[in-house]
Amino acid sequence: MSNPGIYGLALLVIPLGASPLVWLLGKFSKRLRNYLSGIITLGIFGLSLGFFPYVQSGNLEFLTREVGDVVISFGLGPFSLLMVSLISLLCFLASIFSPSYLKRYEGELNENKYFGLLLGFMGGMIGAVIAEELFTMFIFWELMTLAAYFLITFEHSTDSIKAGNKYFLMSEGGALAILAGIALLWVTSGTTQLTELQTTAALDPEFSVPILSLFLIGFGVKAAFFPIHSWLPDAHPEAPSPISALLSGIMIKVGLFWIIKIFWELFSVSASWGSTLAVIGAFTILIGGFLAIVQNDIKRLIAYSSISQVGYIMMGVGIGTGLGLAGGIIHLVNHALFKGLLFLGAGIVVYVTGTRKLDDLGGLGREMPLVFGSVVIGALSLAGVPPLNGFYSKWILYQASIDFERGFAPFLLVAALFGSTLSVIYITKFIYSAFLGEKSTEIERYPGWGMKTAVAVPAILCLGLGAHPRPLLQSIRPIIGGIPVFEGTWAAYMAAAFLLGAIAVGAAIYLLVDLKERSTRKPAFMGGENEETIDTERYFPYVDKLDFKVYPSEIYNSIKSSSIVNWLFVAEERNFIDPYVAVSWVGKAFTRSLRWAHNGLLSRYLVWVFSGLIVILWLLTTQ
Amino acid sequence: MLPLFVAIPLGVGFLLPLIEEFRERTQFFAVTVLLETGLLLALSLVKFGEESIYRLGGWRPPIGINYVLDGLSSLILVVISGIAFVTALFAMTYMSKYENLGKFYGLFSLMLAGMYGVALTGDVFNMYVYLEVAAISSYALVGFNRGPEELEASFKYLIMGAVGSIFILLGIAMLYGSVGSLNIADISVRVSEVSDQSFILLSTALFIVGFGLKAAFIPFHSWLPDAHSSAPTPISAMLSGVLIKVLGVYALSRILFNGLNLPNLTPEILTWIGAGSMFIGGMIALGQKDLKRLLAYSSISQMGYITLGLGMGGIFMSQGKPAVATLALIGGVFHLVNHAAYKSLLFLFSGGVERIFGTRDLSQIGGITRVSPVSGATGTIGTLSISGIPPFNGFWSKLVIVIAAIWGGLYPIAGIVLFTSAITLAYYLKVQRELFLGEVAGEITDKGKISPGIYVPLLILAVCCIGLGLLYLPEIRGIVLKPAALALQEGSEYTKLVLGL
Amino acid sequence: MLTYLLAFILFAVGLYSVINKRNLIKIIMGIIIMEHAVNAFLILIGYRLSGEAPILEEGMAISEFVNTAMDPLPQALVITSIVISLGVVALMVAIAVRLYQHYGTFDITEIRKLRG
Amino acid sequence: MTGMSPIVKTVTRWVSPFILAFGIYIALTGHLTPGGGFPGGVIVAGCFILITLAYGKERVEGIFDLKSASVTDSLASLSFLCMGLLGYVFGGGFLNNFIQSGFPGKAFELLSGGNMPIINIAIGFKVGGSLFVVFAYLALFRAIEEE
Repeated sequence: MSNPGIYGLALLVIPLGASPLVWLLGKFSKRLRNYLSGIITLGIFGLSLGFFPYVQSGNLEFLTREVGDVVISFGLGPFSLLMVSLISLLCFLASIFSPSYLKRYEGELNENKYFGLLLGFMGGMIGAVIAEELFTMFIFWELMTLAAYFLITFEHSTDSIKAGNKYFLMSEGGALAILAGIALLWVTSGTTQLTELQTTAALDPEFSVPILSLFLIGFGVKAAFFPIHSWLPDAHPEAPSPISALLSGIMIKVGLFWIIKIFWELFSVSASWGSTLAVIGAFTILIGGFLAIVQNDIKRLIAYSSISQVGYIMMGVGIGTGLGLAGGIIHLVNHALFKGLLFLGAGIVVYVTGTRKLDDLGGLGREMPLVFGSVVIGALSLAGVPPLNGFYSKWILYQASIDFERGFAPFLLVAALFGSTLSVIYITKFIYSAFLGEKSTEIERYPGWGMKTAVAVPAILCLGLGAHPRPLLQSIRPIIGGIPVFEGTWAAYMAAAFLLGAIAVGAAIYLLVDLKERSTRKPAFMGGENEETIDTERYFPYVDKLDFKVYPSEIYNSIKSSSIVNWLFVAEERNFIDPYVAVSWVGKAFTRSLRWAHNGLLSRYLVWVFSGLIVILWLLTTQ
Repeated sequence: MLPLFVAIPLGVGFLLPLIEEFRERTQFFAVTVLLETGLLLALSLVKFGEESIYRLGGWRPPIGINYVLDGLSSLILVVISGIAFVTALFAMTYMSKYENLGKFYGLFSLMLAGMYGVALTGDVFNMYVYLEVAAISSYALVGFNRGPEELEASFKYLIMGAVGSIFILLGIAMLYGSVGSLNIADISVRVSEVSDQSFILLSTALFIVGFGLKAAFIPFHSWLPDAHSSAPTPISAMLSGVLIKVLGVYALSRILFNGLNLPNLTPEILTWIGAGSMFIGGMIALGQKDLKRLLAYSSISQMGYITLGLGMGGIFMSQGKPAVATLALIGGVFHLVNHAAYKSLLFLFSGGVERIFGTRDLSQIGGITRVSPVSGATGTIGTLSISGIPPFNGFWSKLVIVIAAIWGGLYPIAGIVLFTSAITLAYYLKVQRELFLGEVAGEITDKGKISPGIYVPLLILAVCCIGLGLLYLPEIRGIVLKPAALALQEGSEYTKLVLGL
Repeated sequence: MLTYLLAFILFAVGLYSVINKRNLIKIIMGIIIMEHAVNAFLILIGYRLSGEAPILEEGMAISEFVNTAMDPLPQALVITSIVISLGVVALMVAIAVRLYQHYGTFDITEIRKLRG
Repeated sequence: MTGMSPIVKTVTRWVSPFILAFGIYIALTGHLTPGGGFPGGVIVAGCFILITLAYGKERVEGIFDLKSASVTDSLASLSFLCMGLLGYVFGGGFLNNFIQSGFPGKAFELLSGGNMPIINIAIGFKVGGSLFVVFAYLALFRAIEEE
């Protein structure tokens, strides 16, 4: 590849071009359509891997066209390449997962549209990442938003349309903030090209606060940090599961990507901005975690968990030291992997049983060992259990917050640690009630190979990147300018060896000492609360119908009712902390009063006309 | 060539009722009007980009009436002809069940003649006459169905329109009294020599209110939702698509920019009226249940964008920032073209919806994408365009307006524009929720009636909605939109063209 | 000036009728009065004290005509505007009659199906 | 509508020819004296309206019914347009005076206005026809109500 730039454009053009092709092709052959979308996504993934050597030394610009005052520019940097490979990997997983998942709808919906939109979504995301000019980025950003909207509302159910509308409206509000920010930046700095902004133009100090806050809000809506997260827990559960994996796995990361890019790569912002981000991140960790605990809907639980994990990334990014950025970016990659995995796993659960309610689920682990194993790996990775990749990034983040020389740094550390605890709590709930315990729902169908592959691949990657993080560290080196220095020691290989050894020893004891014989299977027993203490009448009035029921929610209900955090749950459930609901309430009241004013009385309308005339006359003559 | 734009529709408009007196030939009328609009479209495309002046009756401009073709009016001609052509195509199938079609098409042609006249004429009083021709035809067309609601809407429209016309006439009288000329170019020369400016200011205010009534600015808008939702669908598309623009915004800006040279504070007033219309129209649209009424309120909101763009252009002109002024004016004109395309699309689409479900009440219907994929897709394109989602055309014009506002330092205006854009999206998402997506609801009266005659016009306009985004490209913008903006900005060029100075 | 005031008062009377009256016919009459007030105003603009009608008579020199005749243009405008108002009023009356057939009343406050 | 009292009928019978003639005169000499197509047409229409009021509409229908009035209306406007277009074809411009291109025409002579008298006649027919149509339609409403 003497001129790799030409091939770089293929990353964008192929998915966008394939989108209508796949849409049309599906009318003739479904099989061909499925294969084609799999091949294209995999091909893009391979292509993006092939680019890694080229971006190690610096950015790779492959298209800049200036047409009058309109500039179109694309390029690849180490960070955007990382994002592209993540996008294409997850899209690949989604596209091999989807064909069997869509059987759920039994041909009721237009599957061709689904695949076309999937590729369009991918193209939009890749475009939004590799654009080197902000207006160009905006177009692809909107393409991404639009495709995601149609994918979220794909099921055409009332709930999904509502969730999709909320998502679209909030995203569009964010996008308008971005647009205002870009326009302001263009007017004050004279350019919107990233390379020029990076090298020559500094941020106009007078406008830095409005521009940066507009960008923060705009990209923040996509990134879904507190308090502008409220679309996420609605939209994720309602979307088809592979789409949830994409939304949570990478779409929100595109928002984070631009926050990182603008706040650190383009303008090295002041420390106060970093502190703001870090504090927002810390709050997001805690609130997302608390809210995830009390959910009864698998996908909603994972969605809140996404918010919490976004908090980690924000925190790392806000700390802003080499270590913090590294932690943030590595966590971004890791979260994409394990959250994609978890959503696909949840998708399998939904596919298999037809329900999302944790209360109705149970005992799936024995039916689907491979899926169970993969999901457990993802869950442990999320909880930050060594030697999986989630631990690795969280470890770096702890280090970064210890090193952070600010008064509130201990708070960050505590939030991160506590958030990790929360993640253990909620993810155990998920694993436990869905896969362990007694089987409580009929299994409608079994997952196909595509689904299994789609969860197995990220599980292997989670394990691999946790035990062998060097490639990942290598790839982020050019982003943050060198491998971060650790103060504490964490030797991944050693630790992995020890931990695996310990597990082996434990297994040996289990088998040799014949614990298997002596162990008894007890009813659900979690968090120190006994079966006897559970108020079954209150939470499970139908308990006597099932002679044995999993009660994992009990501990969570205790948490929920504890007064310290109770207000949070109440506020979230009643939408007190939802800016969307607040704005729409005010808007509705205003609209109602305006409609009341238009009461069909001609003389009233004429009075408006004449008063308008008088006001205009007054304005014109008084100067 | 220029008088043909008025003469052809005028001739057709008189001919069709005459023929109807002897024989009812529905299809013949429809085809005639289609041919007429097609011919006019071809003519306006041929004439596009030309700058010329036509002296009616051979009299020299300050004395006689003259027709002017410059960047702005040639663009307006294309918009009128294009929308009229598509509407005529739609009406051919849609209106075929109605009676008295000779009168319908006759009035339609007369309305066209009036609009062309307004777009072309260079004389204030002649503009008033053409405006009345178009307006009277539209009053009659709104009440064409002769149901109680149609007549009520028509009557209210008529009274308010008559009040507006009286204001315009009074404004013309005062202008003539103080300036002593009716020719727009001549006025612009003489107006600065007038010592007492009070009458000119008075007439400016009257013009703003009078044309503002036709253009449905807040607070002169209240006839519009009634009239536009009650009119037969092709007429709604014409009214919202071009009539309010030509009779309102175009005529007003022609007089204010080219004639009166923007008396003090006029651009500010226009800008704030635009911002208010935009915001309040959008807010009321949010609460509507009737699809056509929602579209009508959204027209008020979108007219606000156009006015805002033009008003901002005026502000920047007076501040001595010609580059930003050009951009703002381009934004206004661009939005005018775009709005013509997608609002006619949406109104014609609402006609299709009414055909399918037999009602326009959003709460009773749903799932049109499954019933009729073509109308669903075109309607979706329309809603996305008007909400300003890229890559559809509405986005580009809003982008230009926002950039101009920020560039010129009018940050609150930019904020209102962006916020209104979100409101627009909100009410069109409501339409999406109720109408496009979701289960099929409501009684499907006659699905078979979604024939090519209904959806081909929708497809044409949908293609326009996507294609017009290309106007943003600098080369095309330079050919199409910039002359139109400069026609408003460079008043002296207009004077030179007309008076030959 | 007094004559301008007269036109203004006439206009105000029409305005009062349009805004304050409930009867459709009275509203229409208000519109007519307003239109005529404007027409009167237009005529007054072309008025010249002790001027003559702008008709060229036999034996009259062009310069004399220009110096003595009133401005004929407003009169031409007025006749056009009268034609227009004739059309508008005819339409108004027709619609008012139709409305009466549907609603059984001329009271505009009861003809309010369209609102909101 | 059977008509009014004999006094009205008689006066109408005496006066209406003169009114008609006066209207035609006004329309014909529009290019010389004040007046023209519009006032002439109004007067002509007024004559017919007077007859309708005095004798009832059955009497007028023999001469000038609704249909022929609207046909007159349309034809007159078309012929006006034709004059404009003829000017376009022969005179070099829309509404150009193609019959008499010199300016000014000879004052105080009937046949001096070029195409102006023709246009005035067209306008006269147009206005007369349409005014009568308006009147007849409104009378029709009245008739419907009375039934």
